[in-house]
Amino acid sequence: MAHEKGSYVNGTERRQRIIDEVEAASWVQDGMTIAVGSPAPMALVRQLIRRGVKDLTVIDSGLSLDLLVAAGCVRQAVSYYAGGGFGVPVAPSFRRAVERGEIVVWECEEGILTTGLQAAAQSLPFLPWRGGVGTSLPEVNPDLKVFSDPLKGETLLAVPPIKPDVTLLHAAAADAYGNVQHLGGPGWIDLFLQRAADRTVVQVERVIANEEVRANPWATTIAAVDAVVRAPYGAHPFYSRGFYVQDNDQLRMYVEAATAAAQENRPEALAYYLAHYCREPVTHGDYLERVGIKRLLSLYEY
Amino acid sequence: MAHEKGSYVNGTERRQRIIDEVEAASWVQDGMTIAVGSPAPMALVRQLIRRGVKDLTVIDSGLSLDLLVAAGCVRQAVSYYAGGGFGVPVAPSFRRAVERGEIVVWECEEGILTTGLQAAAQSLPFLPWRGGVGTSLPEVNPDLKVFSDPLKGETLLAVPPIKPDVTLLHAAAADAYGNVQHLGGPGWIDLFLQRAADRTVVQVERVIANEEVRANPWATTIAAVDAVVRAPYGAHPFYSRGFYVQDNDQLRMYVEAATAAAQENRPEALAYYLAHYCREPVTHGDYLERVGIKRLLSLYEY
Amino acid sequence: MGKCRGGSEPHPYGTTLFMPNDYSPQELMAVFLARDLQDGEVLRVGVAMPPVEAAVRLAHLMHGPNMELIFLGARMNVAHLHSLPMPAFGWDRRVVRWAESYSDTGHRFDRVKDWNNHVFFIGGVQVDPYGNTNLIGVGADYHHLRFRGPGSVGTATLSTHVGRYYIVLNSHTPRIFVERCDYISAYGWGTGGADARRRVGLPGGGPKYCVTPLCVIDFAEETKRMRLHSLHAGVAAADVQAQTGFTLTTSAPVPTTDPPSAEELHVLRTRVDRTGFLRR
Amino acid sequence: MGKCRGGSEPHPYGTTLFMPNDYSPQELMAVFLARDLQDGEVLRVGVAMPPVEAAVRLAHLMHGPNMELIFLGARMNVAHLHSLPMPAFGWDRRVVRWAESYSDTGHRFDRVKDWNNHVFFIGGVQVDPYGNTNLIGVGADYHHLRFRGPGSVGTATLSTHVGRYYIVLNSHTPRIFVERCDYISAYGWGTGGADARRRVGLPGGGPKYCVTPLCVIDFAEETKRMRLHSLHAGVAAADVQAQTGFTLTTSAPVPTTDPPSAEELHVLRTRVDRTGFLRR
Repeated sequence: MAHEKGSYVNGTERRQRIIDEVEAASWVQDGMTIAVGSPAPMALVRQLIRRGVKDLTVIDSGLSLDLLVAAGCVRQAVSYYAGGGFGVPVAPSFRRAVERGEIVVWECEEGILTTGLQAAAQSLPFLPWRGGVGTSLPEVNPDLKVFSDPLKGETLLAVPPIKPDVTLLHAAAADAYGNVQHLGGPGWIDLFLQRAADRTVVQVERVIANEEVRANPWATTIAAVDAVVRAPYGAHPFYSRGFYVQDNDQLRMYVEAATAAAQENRPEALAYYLAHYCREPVTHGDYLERVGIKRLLSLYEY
Repeated sequence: MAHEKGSYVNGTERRQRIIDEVEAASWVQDGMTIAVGSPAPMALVRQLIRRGVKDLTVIDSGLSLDLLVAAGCVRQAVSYYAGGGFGVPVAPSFRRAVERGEIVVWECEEGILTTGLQAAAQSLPFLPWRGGVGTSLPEVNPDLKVFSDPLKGETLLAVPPIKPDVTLLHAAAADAYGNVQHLGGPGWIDLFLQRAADRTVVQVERVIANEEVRANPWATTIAAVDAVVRAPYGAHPFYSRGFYVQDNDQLRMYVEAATAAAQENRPEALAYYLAHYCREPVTHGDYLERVGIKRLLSLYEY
Repeated sequence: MGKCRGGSEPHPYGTTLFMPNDYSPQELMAVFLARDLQDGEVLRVGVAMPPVEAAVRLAHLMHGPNMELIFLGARMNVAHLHSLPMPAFGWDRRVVRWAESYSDTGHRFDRVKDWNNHVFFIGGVQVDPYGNTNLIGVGADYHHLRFRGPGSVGTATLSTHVGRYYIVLNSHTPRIFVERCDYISAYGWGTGGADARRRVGLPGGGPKYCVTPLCVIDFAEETKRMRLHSLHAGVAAADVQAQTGFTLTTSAPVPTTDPPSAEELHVLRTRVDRTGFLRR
Repeated sequence: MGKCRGGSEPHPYGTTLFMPNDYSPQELMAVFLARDLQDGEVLRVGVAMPPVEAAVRLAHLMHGPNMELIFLGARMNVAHLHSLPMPAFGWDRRVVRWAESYSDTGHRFDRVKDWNNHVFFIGGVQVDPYGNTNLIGVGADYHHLRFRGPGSVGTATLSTHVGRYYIVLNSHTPRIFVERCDYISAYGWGTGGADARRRVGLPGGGPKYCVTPLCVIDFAEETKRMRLHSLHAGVAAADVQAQTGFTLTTSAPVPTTDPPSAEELHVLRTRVDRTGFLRR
């Protein structure tokens, strides 16, 4: 900000960081590396699918990863876990796409992934990790280099930085200035995903007053996030701690549809799911209308 | 725990972890490496001085480090900062002891120290850090080795594990099972000191009900600490966030006494301070009696 | 307690539903694991393993008042509760209501040096005679897998550092038990030998038992090769061998896996698995 | 604002106490630094630097509604408050009452990649012509120092990664400004040259200004050697050179450091330094 002698361009207000899900999703461009937190920020994920973003490298796990693969958004998956649930051990669209060579896996593991994210956050060209020594991981992922440590000569893996262009997260609450507060703990590796990323968007169940943040600053799990998206029920069909449990009916419907498409060459149900729940609703509100308020209210936690 | 077929040694209760400051201090033996948190857990520190523990390697900063040096407990200081305050830029006893070669400094810096603590906590033989490249730190501390990273060939420091035998901390509250909750944030690098240590003792202003912990599990900053010591006003003459501010009168008295001993060869006031406040009081309660309830109550935060 | 032997007489739990000889294989797996868990241990529970979900709860209630359970990043001791019901769906996030702290505060793996008393439970799409496990996939060519597995989860790190772990499988087939894993995602005893882990610098204690619906397998002291430890009631050694893709060492006669006691079944069915998840 | 020029006429702040020509060197240092801080920057404030304590508050109130201040691990934006009083004693922990979050949650240095818009302020017991600083001590033999310094604090890490930093000194003497530091605890511009930091792989932007009670010093573009930037009112270039242990580049005539405006003094004295800490 330029200023002249003894006078300032003053009086500007503190900048608010609330944007809508359509604008936030526009930060993601074809070919980028994105990270998707846990629970998955589905209001944002559905916008990516709706826009038909392509060739993403996606750091994600489970069924949100599977949905992005099913929708054709993914070129490479950085994943330590792609389980299916509902009796399906492997996420069906992911499994088929990998087996057919349609997507590439950057094979890793939770400790290795968080180590690489930490290296990115700390501007280091690598960080060492012991978990994975002795396994096939450095063979199937040549970016993981086995090396001898410079002090003791122990065998370790050198993990390169893993740096998302954009990280997308879901949380309970944030104020307008990007101070995020979770309920029931932040999801899994979300804080690593945020630290490592160039930019992070957090969608929240509630936007709260800045004074509410100041009343309990320790509860602020992420400070000064780049953008906040107001998205009540935004993690649906997944859970949001303190608000609702996951919608097993819709998830089972998805897993069955994706399994039919992947294993039985019956793509119709999956195509319907993608169209009805992801591509046709223009906004998150449109999506919620399709799910219906009665279904949503039935998902209260207790 | 041994058990026989179909029958268990059952019915034991969950073990409580509250001990007194005398027992806790007895965990520290001559020659050990200890870490002292921020604010310094003075009830425990004074017990170490009272017992005349010797030859410690002490990871600490500021005036609590200075007091331990003045009392003759220290052989080596692992310190990134030994300021004096009250117009004295360097802690006086520390300064004199180093200049005379009576104690050794393991020269480091905050980023390097936390990196070494992290290496210990993660069972790694080293961790890399960039801060310190280009400085004299690896020259004056040969344990810090300059090396080329195995992926990109960048120049970094290899920091060895720094592993306290015992870490001593002060916090606002803990339950009887060692769930610690701070107020106003945990001190500086305390969480690193705890993670790296073999054992950790936390002295607290209040012992709270386990139910109070469960009401806000995110506020639990350290889980399952090895021992909890009940020590109201236990950080005095330092502050305890949420309870009292530091006692500048007593600290100034100490700094002046230590300066007179170090710079002017007048050790009487320092000897009095050590005897009156550290060696003669048998328990923390005895110390508080000497300070006086009126003085203590005058230190309320607001 | 010592007085609960079950049998045909009326026992203290007031119903014959809990007869020790009336239990499912999954219940037996849960009870076997629960007995082997020690008070004071920290139990890290993953996903989609109902016998493990039950075992840690049962052990905590029966003899582990100082155990800590870690579910979904929430760390808890809930020995004071009467019941620890199994979740409706493996990973119901409401389990965090029991938390005393969270381990997923952005530094989940920052204290691996303290994992000596941590225990975890691993599955696999392939398991070899030395307890190496594969969650990556099946097929000689990594770039054209015949079966893509779910991925390594945190097993490479956990198996490296925990004091010991258990391989727990929901089925026992020659497709799972193979002479050689196509890929290893968690290193158990490598190519064998008591020093197999020390040789590659892994500090943790490695796999102790492999528990399946048919039997319990351990690892021979010298070779660390799989050995039949006990057979579940009604299962013959030949049955197990037929379902295993490599030769299992056996010391005849192989004992029968200790059945659940009446007390164990009572606690399991009334205070843990109240909806009969393990009996389906 | 643009209308607050001070001078002899009655000005909008209603008292002649805030005459722009009636200020202390420490106040001038604070105002100089405040003007150079940009809205949106994250300001990391250390200990025992009253002009810095004042500068960050002044900048935040006057033109930095999006600045973030980090005091003692507490991260805050307090532009909405009328006053940001200086603490009674440099490090009064009550400052955490302003926090919106804490950075000392056990991962203080986990986001150095985002420090490009972070600013910090460094002191030194020695400073050399290339802005390298020494907090370790004075004396050729490290094992027998003539003067043991306080230690490096976090300066090696901060100076490596922040977008830029300021060397701020409470006094200006030839003992501090030396041709060669006995030890370097924070690498500034090394042995000189615009690529001095890139050569050793340090991503941060290095020291921008050195501010003392006598003058402001910058670093010549090509050589990165210290150069007299401006002299505080009443100080001659020769005075500065006499107090500096090496030759300072000068471009005659050296300008005078811009004095505080009436508005700046007003805000500084009524809303920041209300007890006159900088005028003692």
